[in-house]
Amino acid sequence: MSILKGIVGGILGYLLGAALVTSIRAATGAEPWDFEVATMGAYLPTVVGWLLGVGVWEYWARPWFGREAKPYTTVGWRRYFNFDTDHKVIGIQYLVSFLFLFFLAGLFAMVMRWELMNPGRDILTPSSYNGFMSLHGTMMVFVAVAAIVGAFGNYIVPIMIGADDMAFPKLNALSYWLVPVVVAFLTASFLVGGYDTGWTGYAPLSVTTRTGALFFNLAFLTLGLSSIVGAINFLTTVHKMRAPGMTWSRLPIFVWSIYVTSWLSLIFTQFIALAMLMVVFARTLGMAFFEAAAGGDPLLYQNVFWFYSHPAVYIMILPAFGVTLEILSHFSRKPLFAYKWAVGGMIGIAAMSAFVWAHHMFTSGMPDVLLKPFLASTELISIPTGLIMLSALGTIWQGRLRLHVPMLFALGVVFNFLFGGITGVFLADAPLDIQLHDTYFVVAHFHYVILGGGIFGLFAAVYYWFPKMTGRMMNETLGKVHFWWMIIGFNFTFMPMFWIGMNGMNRRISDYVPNLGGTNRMISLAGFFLGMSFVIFLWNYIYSWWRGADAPSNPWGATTLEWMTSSPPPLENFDVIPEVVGGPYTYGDKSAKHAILEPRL
Amino acid sequence: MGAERSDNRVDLIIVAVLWVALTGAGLWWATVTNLHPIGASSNAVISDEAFDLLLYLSMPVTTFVVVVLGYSVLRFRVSLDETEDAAPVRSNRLFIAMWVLITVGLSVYVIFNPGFTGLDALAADKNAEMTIEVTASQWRWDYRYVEENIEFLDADGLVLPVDTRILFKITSQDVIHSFWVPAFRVKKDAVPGLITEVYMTTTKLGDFAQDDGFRNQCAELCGTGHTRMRTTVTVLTRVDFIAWVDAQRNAEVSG
Amino acid sequence: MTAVGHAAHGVHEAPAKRLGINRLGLWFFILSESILFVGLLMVRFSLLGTYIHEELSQLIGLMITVILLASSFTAYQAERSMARGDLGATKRNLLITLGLGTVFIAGVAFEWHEALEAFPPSTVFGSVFFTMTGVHVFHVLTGLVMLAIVHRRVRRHETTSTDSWPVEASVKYWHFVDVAWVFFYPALYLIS
Amino acid sequence: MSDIAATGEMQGARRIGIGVRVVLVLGALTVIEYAIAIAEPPGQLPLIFAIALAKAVPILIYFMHVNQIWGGEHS
Repeated sequence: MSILKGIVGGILGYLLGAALVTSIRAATGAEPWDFEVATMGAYLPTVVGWLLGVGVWEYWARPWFGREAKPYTTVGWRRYFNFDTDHKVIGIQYLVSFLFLFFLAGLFAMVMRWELMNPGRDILTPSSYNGFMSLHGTMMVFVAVAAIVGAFGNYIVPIMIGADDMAFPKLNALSYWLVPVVVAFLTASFLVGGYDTGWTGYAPLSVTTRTGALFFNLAFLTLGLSSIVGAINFLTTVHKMRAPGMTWSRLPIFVWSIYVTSWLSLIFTQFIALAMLMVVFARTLGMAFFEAAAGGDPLLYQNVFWFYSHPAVYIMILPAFGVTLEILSHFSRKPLFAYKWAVGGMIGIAAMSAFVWAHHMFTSGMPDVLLKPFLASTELISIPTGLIMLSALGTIWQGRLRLHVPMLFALGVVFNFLFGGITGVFLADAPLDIQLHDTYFVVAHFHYVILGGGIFGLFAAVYYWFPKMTGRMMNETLGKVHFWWMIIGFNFTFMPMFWIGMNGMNRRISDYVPNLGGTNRMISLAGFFLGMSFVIFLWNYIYSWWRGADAPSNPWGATTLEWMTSSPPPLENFDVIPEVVGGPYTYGDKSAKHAILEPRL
Repeated sequence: MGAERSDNRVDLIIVAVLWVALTGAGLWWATVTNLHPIGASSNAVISDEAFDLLLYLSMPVTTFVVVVLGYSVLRFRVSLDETEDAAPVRSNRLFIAMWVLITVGLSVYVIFNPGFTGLDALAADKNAEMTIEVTASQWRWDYRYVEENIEFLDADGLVLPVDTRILFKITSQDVIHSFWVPAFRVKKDAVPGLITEVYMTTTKLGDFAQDDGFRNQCAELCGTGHTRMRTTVTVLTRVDFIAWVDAQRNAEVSG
Repeated sequence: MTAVGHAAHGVHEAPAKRLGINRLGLWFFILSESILFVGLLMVRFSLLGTYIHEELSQLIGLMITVILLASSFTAYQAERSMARGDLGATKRNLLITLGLGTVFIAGVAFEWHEALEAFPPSTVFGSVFFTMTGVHVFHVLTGLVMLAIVHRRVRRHETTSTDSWPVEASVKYWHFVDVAWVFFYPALYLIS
Repeated sequence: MSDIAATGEMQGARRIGIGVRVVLVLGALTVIEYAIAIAEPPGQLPLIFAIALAKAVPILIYFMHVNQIWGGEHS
């Protein structure tokens, strides 16, 4: 019901904003109606209208105007379709929304691989290929940026630190309810003919190309807003909501990863907002930021864009590292190896990520004197990244490994990321990057990092925390089939891409030289194979949620706080406030305890 | 405890042996396999050597992780309902120190070689015998041979003499494109309002029919026609090239 | 740290703890927003160096700067009156702040009107000028909306001196908008 | 709520409150800033931004109570 009100609010907002802009244009003597200008002017009213309608007004804003806020009366499954401030509801809202987006974007990848199966044109025009490619990239980037943080950061972090909710539950709901706006704008871009700029949306192309690009820019802007609001919430939560005794050195590594990621979001997301604003203004108001003829700088966009988007890569991968290390420790039944080095590695990655952005621009025509510094900083970032690997390997060495499904996925992250990371060293080498830049070598590299690392991490987290979130177990056998199917499909799809990239296949093309046909067909078939693995997952996920075996409160025998409460946890998470008395990984030491949960006076 | 110790030693020895063996096999594979497509310029040598060096350096790192990962999974796995814990080893100074030293050493080393050495080598010789102005636009390539004073608009091919130092001056008329010839390992963006420069020396004869690395392909997404924005590249002997230039001039005069 | 009793969902903490949480969150928000302004400054210097269009009105620039600084003072006075429990003075100071903020926006609007002729958005200086002032004015507007809501609440005694967070928050935000202008003013008007 | 009193700004009955002092300093710095812009001395750019920083600091400290972040908060 509230969604319906939100839609009405959004439409009213749009009409109001568009009418305002149009009448201003009429008053100044310009051609009154311009779709893009009207949409730009209506952006804010639309978003505000949607948010007010969907629940901000009823549950939140009424007291500002001296009225009573509506109480949360919705119960059962309807809560998930309602403006709800419970972090556990919001976590599940995030998870389901982004899994949906992931599968949609995955379907687009299947369409692209179909087209690329043979040289020449098969099913898509070059223009529609660009459309699918751009949407696939954009959606997947959004998934990678927000899925783990949104779903498990929200659901698990407060429980892990012994809090009863996030620091700002209403803001938390707000940051989730911006996500449907993102999806709506992406859908709108599709309806007006798509856009052909890729997820990077380089100006000046994004300024001159079709209307769809405007919606892409607004969607990215909205996601940025959502990330920033979320980051403020996570940072405040970790600083202020920790249970008594939960010192910084007792934080589970997953909490650390979300904390560090949130710093990155807080600082750098403003740059994507800026980049998107500049493009929107260039499109609608004719601003000259990127127009060389008027004295603007076409490279400005890339600098601002990558100043966000390189740190964003770490926003995507750090939570997956956190999940991986967390799981490796619990399923090796061994404390996390070199905990402080792993935390230091995460902080190091975050700190250094501000100084590497121009390695995306080695061939861009930026001044030659900048090549060496950016080459150096980029190679150096492999040192803190290596510390994560160190911790992972040290943890499993001499452990007692129980290869449950989450553990398999965590090991998969280590294996896949190894190749993603190593090939990053190749790409950071500027003399070599000249050849490899914008080829499938890069495509393979970032799929190894983001799909092989980030999304494998997402699935590890889904399998690991599913019992906690739903109170039901997932089917172990189907999970194992899914894992092996997915990792085999994944490696057969993306490993050959390194080779075709080196051999002259560039990115974002719908056709290629005939000589690469054989390998491309093999990649496509492996890609379809990879795609099918998710059918098993979906079945397992839906069926287990519906009919799975009941989950005990601690099915894995893990030691962190979220396993010390029921599955799923009650409202406010704990019946008594836990008191933390030791580190999070107390394996191998019978006398050690992480937390005490006793009723206190 | 004593038993665990000796176990550890056996594990370490097995891992070390596997690591050396796998690294050896990997290095052998890397030396006998040619991963590179045809390279027909001085820049190609620098680029390919950088790749090979990085491949050799990364081989022991990769195999180390794979061996430790694989060995741990096979050797240390227990049944799923096992609940006993492992020995709580939280740290190992020697291992951490070695790891940090080696990763720092390797990272710093690759900055200088092949990084800085490669960049210096690419920028070493700025005396071009020939200048070609490349202009990109949606979706075509225009070439102007400065010394020869001939111009090809919406060209269907780029023709070059062999063993010649060439300077490409690249620009764009609308959006950002990228001048890329795979066989030359040359890629530079064509940016409106900016002239970007690339120096390279042709080293091999060849043409698109013989090897598709001889093509000038746009490498930066530039809109609908991006995929098709390519022309062939032909490298002729110097004599043939002069004859070709004369033929073009005559054609221009008669046309 | 004392154990905090569980009240209804959404009302978790002792007021003092809640205040600390709110403050930290607001500071994180301010930090994040300030990065947007830093980014705009970076864009400005990277595109224009120290160039300033000669038709930019120094007089208006100085006037709106002084007005905004003065409004920060009255906002401060409002917060102080609130702490003393003097609701009358609080309302008065909030009202003056609102007035000064409105004058600031009027000043920018007048300047925009002039600027449209001298350096329209289709020039690089115009792009930078309109975007910087536009983003800033947007923040001023949101600040005014917040202050107006708070003023109404104080007037209706819905915000009291024992729960003055709404006043504190809106005033802090208002100061932040002022600080942003402290850097924008020289970057837009004074260097060259 | 007495956090402002507790930060020491209202100690005693000062004739000129801290707020007035801050705003006077801000005004003076603005005048200096403007004068520098007209005089255009060498090193003008860093000088002007140093003054901008000098304006921002008192606002942050005395108006926004930035020290609350580092535990200077009172209840």
